[in-house]
Amino acid sequence: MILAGLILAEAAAIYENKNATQSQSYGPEARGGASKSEVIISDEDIDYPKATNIDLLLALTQESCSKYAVDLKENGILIIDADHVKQLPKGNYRVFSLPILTAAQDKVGKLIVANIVALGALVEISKVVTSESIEAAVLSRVPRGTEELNRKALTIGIEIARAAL
Amino acid sequence: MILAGLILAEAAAIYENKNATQSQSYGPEARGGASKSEVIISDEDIDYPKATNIDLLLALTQESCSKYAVDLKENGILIIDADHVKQLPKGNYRVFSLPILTAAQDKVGKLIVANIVALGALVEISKVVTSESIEAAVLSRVPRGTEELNRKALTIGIEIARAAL
Amino acid sequence: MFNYNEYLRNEKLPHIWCPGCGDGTVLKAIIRAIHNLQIRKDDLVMVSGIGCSSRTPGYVDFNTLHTTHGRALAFATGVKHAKPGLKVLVVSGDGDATAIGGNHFIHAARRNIDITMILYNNYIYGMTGGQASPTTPTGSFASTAPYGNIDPNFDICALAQAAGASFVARGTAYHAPQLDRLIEKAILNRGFSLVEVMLQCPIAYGRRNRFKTANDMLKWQKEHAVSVDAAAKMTAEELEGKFLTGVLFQKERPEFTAQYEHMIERLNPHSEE
Amino acid sequence: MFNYNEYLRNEKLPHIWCPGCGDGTVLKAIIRAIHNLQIRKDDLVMVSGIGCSSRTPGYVDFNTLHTTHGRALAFATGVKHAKPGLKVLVVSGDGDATAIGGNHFIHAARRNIDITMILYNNYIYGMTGGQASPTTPTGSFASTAPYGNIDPNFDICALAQAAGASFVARGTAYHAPQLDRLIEKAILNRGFSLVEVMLQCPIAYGRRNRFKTANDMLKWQKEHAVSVDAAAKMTAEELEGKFLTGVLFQKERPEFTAQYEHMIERLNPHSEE
Amino acid sequence: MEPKKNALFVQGNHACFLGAVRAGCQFFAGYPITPSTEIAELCASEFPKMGGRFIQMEDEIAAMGAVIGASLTGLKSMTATSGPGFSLKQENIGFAIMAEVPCVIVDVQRGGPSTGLPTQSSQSDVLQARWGTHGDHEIIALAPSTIPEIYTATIRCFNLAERYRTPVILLLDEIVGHMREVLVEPPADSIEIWNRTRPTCSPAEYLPYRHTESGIPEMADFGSGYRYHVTGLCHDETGFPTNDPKKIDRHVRRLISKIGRHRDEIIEYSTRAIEDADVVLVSYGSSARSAKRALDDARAAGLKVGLFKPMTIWPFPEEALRLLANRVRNFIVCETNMGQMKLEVERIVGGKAAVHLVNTLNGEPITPQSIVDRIREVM
Amino acid sequence: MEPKKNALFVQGNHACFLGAVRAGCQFFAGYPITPSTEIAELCASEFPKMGGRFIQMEDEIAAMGAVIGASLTGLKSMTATSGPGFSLKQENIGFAIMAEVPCVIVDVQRGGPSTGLPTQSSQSDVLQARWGTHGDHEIIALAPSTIPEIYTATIRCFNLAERYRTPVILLLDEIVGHMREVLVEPPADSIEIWNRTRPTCSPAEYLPYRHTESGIPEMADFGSGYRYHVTGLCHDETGFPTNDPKKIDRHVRRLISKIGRHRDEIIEYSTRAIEDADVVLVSYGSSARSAKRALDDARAAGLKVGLFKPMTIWPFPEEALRLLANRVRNFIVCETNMGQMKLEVERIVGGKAAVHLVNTLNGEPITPQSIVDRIREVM
Amino acid sequence: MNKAAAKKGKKIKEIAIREAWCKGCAICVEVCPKQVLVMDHLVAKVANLEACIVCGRCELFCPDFCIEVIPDVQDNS
Amino acid sequence: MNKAAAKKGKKIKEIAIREAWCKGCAICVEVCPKQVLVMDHLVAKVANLEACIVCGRCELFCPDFCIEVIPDVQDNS
Ligand SMILES: Cc1ncc(C[n+]2csc(CCOP(=O)(O)OP(=O)(O)O)c2C)c(N)n1
Ligand SMILES: Cc1ncc(C[n+]2csc(CCOP(=O)(O)OP(=O)(O)O)c2C)c(N)n1
Ligand code: SF4
Ligand code: SF4
Ligand code: SF4
Ligand code: SF4
Ligand code: SF4
Ligand code: SF4
Ligand SMILES: [Mg+2]
Ligand SMILES: [Mg+2]
Repeated sequence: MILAGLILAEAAAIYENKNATQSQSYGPEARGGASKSEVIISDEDIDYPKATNIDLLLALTQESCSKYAVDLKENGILIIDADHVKQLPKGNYRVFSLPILTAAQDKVGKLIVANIVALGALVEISKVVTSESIEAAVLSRVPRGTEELNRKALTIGIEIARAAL
Repeated sequence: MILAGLILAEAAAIYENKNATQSQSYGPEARGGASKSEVIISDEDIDYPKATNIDLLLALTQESCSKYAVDLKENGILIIDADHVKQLPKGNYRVFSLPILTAAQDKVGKLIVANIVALGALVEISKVVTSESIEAAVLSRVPRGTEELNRKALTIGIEIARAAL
Repeated sequence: MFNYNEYLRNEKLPHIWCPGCGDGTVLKAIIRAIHNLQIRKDDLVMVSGIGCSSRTPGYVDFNTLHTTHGRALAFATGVKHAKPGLKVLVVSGDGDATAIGGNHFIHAARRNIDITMILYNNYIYGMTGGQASPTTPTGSFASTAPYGNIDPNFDICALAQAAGASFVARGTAYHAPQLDRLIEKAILNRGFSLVEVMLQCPIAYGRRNRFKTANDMLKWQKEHAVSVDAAAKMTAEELEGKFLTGVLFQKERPEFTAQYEHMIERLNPHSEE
Repeated sequence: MFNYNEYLRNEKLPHIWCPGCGDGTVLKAIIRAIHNLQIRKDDLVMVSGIGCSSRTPGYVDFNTLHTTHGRALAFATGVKHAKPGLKVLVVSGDGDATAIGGNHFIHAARRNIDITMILYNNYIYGMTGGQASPTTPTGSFASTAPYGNIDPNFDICALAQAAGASFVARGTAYHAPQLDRLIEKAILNRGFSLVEVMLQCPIAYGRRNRFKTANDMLKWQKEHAVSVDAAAKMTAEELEGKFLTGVLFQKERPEFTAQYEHMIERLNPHSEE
Repeated sequence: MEPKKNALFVQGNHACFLGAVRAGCQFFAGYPITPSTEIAELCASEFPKMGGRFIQMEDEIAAMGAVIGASLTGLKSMTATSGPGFSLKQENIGFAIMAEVPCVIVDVQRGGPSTGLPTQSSQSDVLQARWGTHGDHEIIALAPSTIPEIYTATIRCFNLAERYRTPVILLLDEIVGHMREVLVEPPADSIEIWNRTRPTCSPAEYLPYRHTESGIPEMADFGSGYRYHVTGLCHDETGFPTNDPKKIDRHVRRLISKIGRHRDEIIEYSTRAIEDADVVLVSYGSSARSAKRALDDARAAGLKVGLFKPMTIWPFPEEALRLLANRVRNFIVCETNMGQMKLEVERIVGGKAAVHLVNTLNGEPITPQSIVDRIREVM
Repeated sequence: MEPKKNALFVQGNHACFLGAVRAGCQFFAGYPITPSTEIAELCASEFPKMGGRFIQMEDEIAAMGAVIGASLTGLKSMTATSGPGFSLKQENIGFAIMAEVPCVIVDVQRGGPSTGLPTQSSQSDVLQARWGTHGDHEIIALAPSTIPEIYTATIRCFNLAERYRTPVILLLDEIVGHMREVLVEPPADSIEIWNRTRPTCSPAEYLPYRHTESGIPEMADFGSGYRYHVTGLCHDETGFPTNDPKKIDRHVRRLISKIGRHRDEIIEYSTRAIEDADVVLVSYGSSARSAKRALDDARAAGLKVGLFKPMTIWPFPEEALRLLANRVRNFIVCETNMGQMKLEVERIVGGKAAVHLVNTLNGEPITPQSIVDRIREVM
Repeated sequence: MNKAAAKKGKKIKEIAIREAWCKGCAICVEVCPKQVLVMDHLVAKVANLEACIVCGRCELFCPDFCIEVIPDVQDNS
Repeated sequence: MNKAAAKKGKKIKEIAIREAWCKGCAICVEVCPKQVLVMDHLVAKVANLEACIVCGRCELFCPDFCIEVIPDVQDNS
């Protein structure tokens, strides 16, 4: 998910000239994967780099959903994976439960592009950047040769979000 | 010579209840031998541990004599080895040129006790401690089995000093 | 079939190791060995440095000491010398033991101090995310060797032997069933004993080096390990690219803390009276 | 007969070494070897750590670098990697190279980086006045081993070989006439080369260990050294207590900076155009 | 889509790497440690393409040694580490100071002491950077707060190292090291690059530790024909060890004063809204981000707050802060440590104003709100 | 000849060894370095006769590690070194702080930075002793001036280490380490010996890092039936690593405050003739000898001079000095370094008085005359 | 139960899998000589208990302490 | 002069001893096969120059750069 956060922030910062920062939290050391990616997008200077009162939370696992939902603000957007997050956190949120992982597996054919699918959905729901920006940002970050795959993942993400809107 | 300085200071401190300190200077590291041993004996507290205006200098080599004589005070006592120190430093000193090394070699039979011979001479000339104190101090510091040798060295030292007084 | 719980700090599990990581397999072999030798938990001190493998002591119910990176053997030497009655086990990674900790490694071996070292060799710095270690095979990929590692790698067992270790053995995670016996032998040897375990790090090493799964890596271990006995019957050509497993070296030599005790006795001949 | 002056910083002489110390003898052999190989003084960097032996660079008219205790090889690795055209010679003591510096020693050997190391082994920490080193023979006396050393000692050459050095040789101060040739061969080897020289420290080691004079210690060297050729014809019993001299090991292996250059070329295939 | 020109969206560690390249760095020796490892990884992958040289050493001590060795051959050299490795490098940092070998040491701070909090942030090596090695010495250390600042500060570290023949420390922290922001690399010709002064005299005349007017001797590359001696022992102008108390005194005083005498050129700091401020925040590194945000929030609430932000934390902008203390009654030092810089601020302010502290010790950044709260308290 | 009763004429390093033995030290691990080596040599020759254990390790890092390991088994443990070795030990000193392992580190200071002046004296590790290891931490350090003081201070170092579960630093310098004076060992029963508090609860209840009232948890010996975990990572009361910001905060603050809260018990200092003094000398270690002599000379010349001599330099006797500053106009810090303690004195005095410096940087002691000269200048 | 007993053709009672700790590495599936185990949604599952020969390999190899092989112990053992 | 020449029975002209640097270790005395050198007041001295066979050992072994063996070079060499 770090990559998705990074791409999102980059879309805002490089392709839309907004101010954006991205940061992440790790487990006990730098191994496997970082556990949380935070993106702040703003028209003003971003000084404090941690997201406190967050507008949108994307959580593909139950654990991360339960852990981080507390920081989501009243009426914030919560995007979750329909299959992996069953227990909704208490609070007043706009919840979008989408079959992200299943879509990645079944419709794109590769589970590892789930983050790009999620990104598509996120952008479609939040409109935080344009779909052109996100596509440009995705294509500039993914390994050469996987452009088509990722473009498709993005489109699928947008589609499943549209279906839920 | 470190040992001689140490014994002298110990004679004063332990056997005569005076205040005494002993310190030494080294070459570039702690190897072979330290180059200078300083002893301060006083009835008062000794705070500053370096000898500045010294009463007595014992120098068995030309090098040490030339190097350290500058710190000897006017009319101070300068004890030198007659065979190894040929060039006297300028200044107003009471000079005692004694055959210390030769005496150690020829009269005691061991060159390594030259420092004890020198010590005997020094005490005899300066009277800084009694001959009883210095003998007790020597005997408490030298390796077991060498007591007689060292006692003899001390006596020879006292004798050659007497001869020069 | 085997009750690990007795030796585990169960409340600390599941452990932090990644899916398929071999560290857990080795930990289990260590527990079995200690159980088989009936060592009292109070009498055992397990010491580690820093790394994924060095997290092992946190999970076992002994006196456990998780030190600084590379320094486990130095701390362990203090423990053993101060209280020779304790059994001291060091667990360490290839980086911890032979990169930053290489000096303590050869000196513990030289002194032949009675410490048993289990060295988890996964050919990589796991904890920090996949940098080359002194055992990363030449040509392999690591985050600090993105074009293939140009460094030659240590033969850790040969190094330990040359430095003076009195017991040197090698096992693999794939040969888990034999691993406890090797560790038992190492613990029984009075002196510095090394058990190098070749094991899989599917995340920091495997992913970069065309191993798709932990099972692929176990298979690699199976195919490249040759027991000393089997090797005796093989030609040099056949052995090319393989590594030996089993007890590679063992020789009785005076042990450090015992020598120190003798010295104490020598100096205090009547201390018993 | 030989003009050492050309290579010496004459104004720094006489050197600080004690009467009869073997360090001067080794220095002379190094100078002869460099002269014979006609290496330009500007192209040679001599690096040392801290110790009596490590004072050597101060006396020779090369690019000279007197680093921190034990770290000569680390600094030297930086010099060589940054400017591979330079010849890099490291001089070090047994303590400097194998106690505090042991890790850099095995890693320089592992990398097989083109550095020639002349290791002055006098079995003691000379500079600090006679503490035991990792090569102080078991049973010998040192200020920190007042009842006879209980530590086993390293076979430095075996250690270097196990770690990966491509050239390993041993000489003695007594065999000074052969020493320059050994050093020449070491310098000519492209890779990590070790020449261990057994030499006398009459002050910090000799005095404590019943050697009355430097000559007695040279005699000991003469009586205990056996050339590899001679050893080939001797029984294990006859070799008991002796040490081998000459070229003990040599094997061609890829050199670190050359490998790095290849990698650069690989990545910039058209850099010549 | 037209991407922003020359804009990169990069981590602080990446910006540090880019700054180093821009400054002319050609040598990196290191040992991996979180949260600094990305710098090494970038050097490993990019240097060989540019003719630079990377090496992963066996430990941090060796890495520091290799960096000094490489610099002596004339290459601009650096290493990067975090607290535990920074502790290990201290002895050889002292060597670089004594032997006057330019190099840059990056410390991406994490929580300590000891292994502490490997993946969380802190600024608790600030006084270690100043006093970590034994013996008397001066040091230069910079502590940037943003990704563009990291880029510029890295270049400046190399410039200062080269000009003053001294190791320079870049103090980052996990937050700025790992967060990403936009970096627009300035055009090459807009950046000044300083190089060490090499001797122009003949080799026979060369004195590697000459007492020049500026206090900084010329430095020759190993292998360039100027054969000289480098040692960590106290030495005289020739570079050879000396026991002469006068020469030693002169040498040590020059080492110290060569930094002190050029404070004006070395020191860099910025201020914000201090003109009419009743309370001035003093902050640096990632904490200065929280302070700036708190300032803006406080100003919006009508509170007269200013910010004093040193970029060079060593030497600290002492004069400037002292002047400010003539007027300002309250300073609040904001830092993620137990108040290390607060001690220095207290000393400088010398009783003329109250010095307060807002800090965290648990790896978390300071929240702007906690600063605003404190501002209200002291006002 | 009747020798003085129980009187020994010994070096400072020897007095340190004797003090350690008296305190109950049974373990020494070290690596030789001038001017500290005599301490190791004495342990090597005497410990085996007394059942204690000496080991010469491969380097200073290992020595520090071994000392910590030994202390965990319950033995009082120490090491001794000088500047370069002290730099190397810093990482593991941080571990001892974090894991709360009592031990004593002797640093016999010599001239620095780097290899510097191996056989000459200085006090230039004073701030390194305070800040040498990375991360936030408190430290206790003592700096005695005479041979009898070294004996007592060594015992006190062990006592403080044991009571506060923390490493304690004994800062000697080459002058006091190598000079000889008379030491009269006090009768055994006149010396108080403190031992670590061992748990009395059952092993199941044992919390090795419990937040006790005093702030200092009980410490069990390895092998005594209390099986627990020791780590350099931030941990909670159980000793296991935690990422909980609240627990981390609590832990780090306890580590720091356990020293701060007991300042009164820890801090020791002495004064001489301060009642009517116009000028007060602040000095410690060997320099305090020069200061005392200067004081006596100045008093003899009718100058009203006093001496403030901290024995515990960390934590510094801050309150006492601050009180003094209410009355005294001029302080002269006398130390053989660039003015390291002067910085702390300036901070404490907080502008209420002028703070001057008399120092040397070349390995030589300060002459009493130079202090007297300075007294006349500032008066 | 000791190894000897395992070899004596013991029967299986249960392969207990602590799902909460299972990380889905599939090592147990691979090492089982009788294909008793399968992966199911990234967690190991027993698919074919009857085939089990109580060899203990799955338990031995699981790096996560998830598997306990529980043989069917006869009363007279 | 090279070694081969030395072996060809060259004659000695002078054994130059830099007394100021001589530390009196007596190594030269010991290694000389012809007892050409002796110790005199802790400094090496030439006692029997005629016996010298120009083998160069004294020069080679002196650790203090004190000895230079100067052969008697014939004009036609
Ligand atoms: C002094 C110091 N340097 C570097 C690190 C960072 N570090 C932590 S673990 C590690 C390497 C781990 O590799 P290895 O020992 O092979 O263990 P693994 O994780 O592979 O089991 C490194 C470099 C550190 N913690 N301390
Ligand atoms: C970090 C550090 N530790 C210890 C020392 C003290 N020291 C200087 S030289 C030396 C040992 C020298 O022994 P060796 O390397 O064998 O050289 P030798 O003097 O025998 O030639 C030691 C321990 C030091 N200078 N620096
Ligand atoms: S990174 Fe590698 S060694 Fe570390 S836990 Fe993961 S798989 Fe195991
Ligand atoms: S102490 Fe030993 S090694 Fe050092 S100079 Fe003297 S004789 Fe040589
Ligand atoms: S005990 Fe053996 S046969 Fe039974 S499930 Fe496990 S591995 Fe398969
Ligand atoms: S081996 Fe263990 S962790 Fe892996 S899949 Fe099987 S039960 Fe799960
Ligand atoms: S050249 Fe040979 S024979 Fe002549 S003096 Fe020297 S050692 Fe003796
Ligand atoms: S070998 Fe050299 S130093 Fe030794 S006695 Fe002969 S001339 Fe003098
Ligand atoms: Mg590893
Ligand atoms: Mg040596």
